[in-house]
Amino acid sequence: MNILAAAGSLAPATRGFLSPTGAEIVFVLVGLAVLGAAVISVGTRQLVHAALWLVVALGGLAIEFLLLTAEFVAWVQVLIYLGSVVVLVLFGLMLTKAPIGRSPDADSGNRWVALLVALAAAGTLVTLVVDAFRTSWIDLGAGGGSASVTGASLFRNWVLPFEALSVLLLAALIGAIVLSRSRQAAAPKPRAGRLRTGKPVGAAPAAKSPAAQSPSSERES
Amino acid sequence: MNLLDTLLRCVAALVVFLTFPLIIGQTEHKVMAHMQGRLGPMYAGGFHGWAQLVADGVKFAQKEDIVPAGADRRIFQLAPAVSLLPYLFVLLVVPVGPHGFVGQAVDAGIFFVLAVMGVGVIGKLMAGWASANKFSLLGGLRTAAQLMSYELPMVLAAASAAMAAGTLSLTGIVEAFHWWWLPWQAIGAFVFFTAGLAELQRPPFDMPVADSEIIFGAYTEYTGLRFAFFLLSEYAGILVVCALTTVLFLGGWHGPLPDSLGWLWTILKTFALAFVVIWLRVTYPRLREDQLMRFAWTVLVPLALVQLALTGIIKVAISQ
Amino acid sequence: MNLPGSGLAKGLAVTLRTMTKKTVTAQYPEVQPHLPPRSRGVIGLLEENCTVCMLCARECPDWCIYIDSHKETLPAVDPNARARTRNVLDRFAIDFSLCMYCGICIEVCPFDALFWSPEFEYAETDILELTHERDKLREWMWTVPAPPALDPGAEEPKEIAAARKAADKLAAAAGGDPA
Amino acid sequence: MHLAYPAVLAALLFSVGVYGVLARRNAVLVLMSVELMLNAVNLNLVAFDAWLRDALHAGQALTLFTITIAAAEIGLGLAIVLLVFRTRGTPDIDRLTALGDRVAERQNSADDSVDASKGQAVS
Repeated sequence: MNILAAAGSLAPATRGFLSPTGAEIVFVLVGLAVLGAAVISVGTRQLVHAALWLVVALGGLAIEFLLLTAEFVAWVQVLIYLGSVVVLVLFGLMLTKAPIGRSPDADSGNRWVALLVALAAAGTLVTLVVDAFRTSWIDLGAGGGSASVTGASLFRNWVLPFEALSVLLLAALIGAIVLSRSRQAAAPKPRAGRLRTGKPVGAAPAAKSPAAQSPSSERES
Repeated sequence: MNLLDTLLRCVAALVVFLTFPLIIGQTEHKVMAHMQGRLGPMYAGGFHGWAQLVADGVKFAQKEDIVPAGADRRIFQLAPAVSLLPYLFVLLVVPVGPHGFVGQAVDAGIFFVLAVMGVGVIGKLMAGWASANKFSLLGGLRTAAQLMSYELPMVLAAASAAMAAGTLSLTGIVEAFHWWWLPWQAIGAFVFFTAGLAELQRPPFDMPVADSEIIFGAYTEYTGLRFAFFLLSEYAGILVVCALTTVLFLGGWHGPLPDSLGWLWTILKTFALAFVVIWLRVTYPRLREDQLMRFAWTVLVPLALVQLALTGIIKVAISQ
Repeated sequence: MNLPGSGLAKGLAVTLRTMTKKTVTAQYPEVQPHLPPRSRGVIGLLEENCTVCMLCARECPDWCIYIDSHKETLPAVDPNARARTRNVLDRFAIDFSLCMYCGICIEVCPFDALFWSPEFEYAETDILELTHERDKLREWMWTVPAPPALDPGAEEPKEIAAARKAADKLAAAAGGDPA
Repeated sequence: MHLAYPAVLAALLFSVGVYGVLARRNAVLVLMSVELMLNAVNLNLVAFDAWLRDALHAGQALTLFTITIAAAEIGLGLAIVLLVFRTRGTPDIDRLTALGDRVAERQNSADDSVDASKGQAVS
């Protein structure tokens, strides 16, 4: 395969891990920061802090892209992710529920299972990846990711997917508009009588049997 | 030598970043006053109040730095820096004159500029949310919505200029400029400048800081130096948007004088645009929130698309 | 004629034109303002005219006039007559931190003891100093401008008319005697 | 640069994203974790693009596509979350069990009856 031939770096490594280059050191340091920010982002109970740590993680990833000479992708990452996606996420958080301070219901009950799954996945993937690419070496020639190169390949070889993607974006745009249009006519206003259907106020938990609760909720849903 | 050169350029950008916004601010004081039949500041510094903003700065520095009790302390304190720093980075890549008279030439310059300017929104959202004040939150949300919707026409208009020049580099765009770009890219320039104005939340697009309804939007709870940083970011933003419009659409350093005086042209054009920004502020009343959104989506975006189509057609026509 | 955006352009033109015109700002501390006659700056007291009738203090809407006085007995001029008493002013003060410059005190004064003066630069750093005592109020009297001239053809002021009548009568008497 | 560095970083980031998707309750936070996973994929794509340097530049082109799709996804996702929040009064995906089993729903509504009944009664 010419792809592998072009890479030509599956040969046994002559470069050890113990004498890292400058780019590698920077990469690892930024990578640690990205990882730390990502962990805090999924772990913190303060919702908006989570989104802001996500900003740090994504910004760090943009730096990693720069280090991998994918310049154009890095700026796209900053423009789309930091400029739009995270702002949208923050917007969504603030429009739903984003109190200052900790929210007790940020994590669900199966946290430990999730942790287990994640650790297992991490262990498997890292073992696999390290085993497979221990000896591979990236030749970081400059200019591989400049705008002109990326643009040329995008519009020479990837035109059809590009156009398909634009259709997808249009569909997403229309979908978002349809979803977020207010349906004042469709959604009936909550009536006071319905909200107070025989709710046992201050009763013992035993009194809140499904029979007392479910008629209204099941009918409505 | 190389390191020294880089350092010197960075320091120069920093100096510009710290002085030019003040000049624009002082110009705003005076121009606005005269347009309203007043004189503006007359005392600080002696001659026509030239040191008014310095005095303001001293006053801001003396004020107590207050963080509201219910606020999210760290984010509240971090927000001004987040909204200020992107403009500094942008200023670093704006070409001032020919032959490498630029802080730091970036290959995908226009992309870098738009990307980094987008980050400033986060600072304003942070400020609005962390203040623990519903007016601030409203202001922050309005800011975010406004900036998101005006970023699209801005990027499209900038893309038109990049298309015309055939490069993403800001220096390259200025080098490719010809005088007949002015009529050709007029719509794009209008869209870019207007969208930039909206990105800065300058009047008439200052809904997010509409003082008659939501006090001062996201900045309501800020005092002292942090507040000054927000103000500085607004004026630095004027500088950046005007400089970018100059570079992208008005031909940067091109002018009747020899190339060695090109930087003068860039600065002149930038300040002329800054004057227009101030002029618009004095002239027009504030748009309502829904008018603002409608203007972005039903006027600016179609105009930007028209400009893109026009650019494409003419570009193809002249390349054949 | 009615191009779209012509209104916007007109607005821009208005602001630009205003910018090139001379401003209307009064450079107050350097240039003294030109005050119209009867400007209400401060109230002066001509205490020679004051009879301590207390009308001003009573009419004052916010009670900012303080008057103290005592009675003095004048020895009778004529041994058959009774001794006269008269009010002597001890204190007359106006608290300008309360005064709302309505001018009612000046209107009601039956003896022309209170006058408007156009002086207005008496700001103080201490609010207590805004209570102007009698001497200070007397000092303001020197700044009271002459009353504006009467309209041409207006009726003569009563006091002058009376004085002139008396003078005429005297003159007539003096002129009539030799005749 | 060793390929192992970006690859390991991508694997770890992906795992962090997996944890976030599984452990988070707030729908917006789940979307954020999905973004993390997508970014891990992006990093892999860019790294392998730099490694292989193929003529098609497949890695970077696909990264751009992924970023675009992520933007579309977050837009739609947030629209859905906001809609759900408006009708149900909660962004909590554990409570969005309208299509779930009866039994499961009963247990759920017994667990936190107040909020569940309120949210559903409003709809």
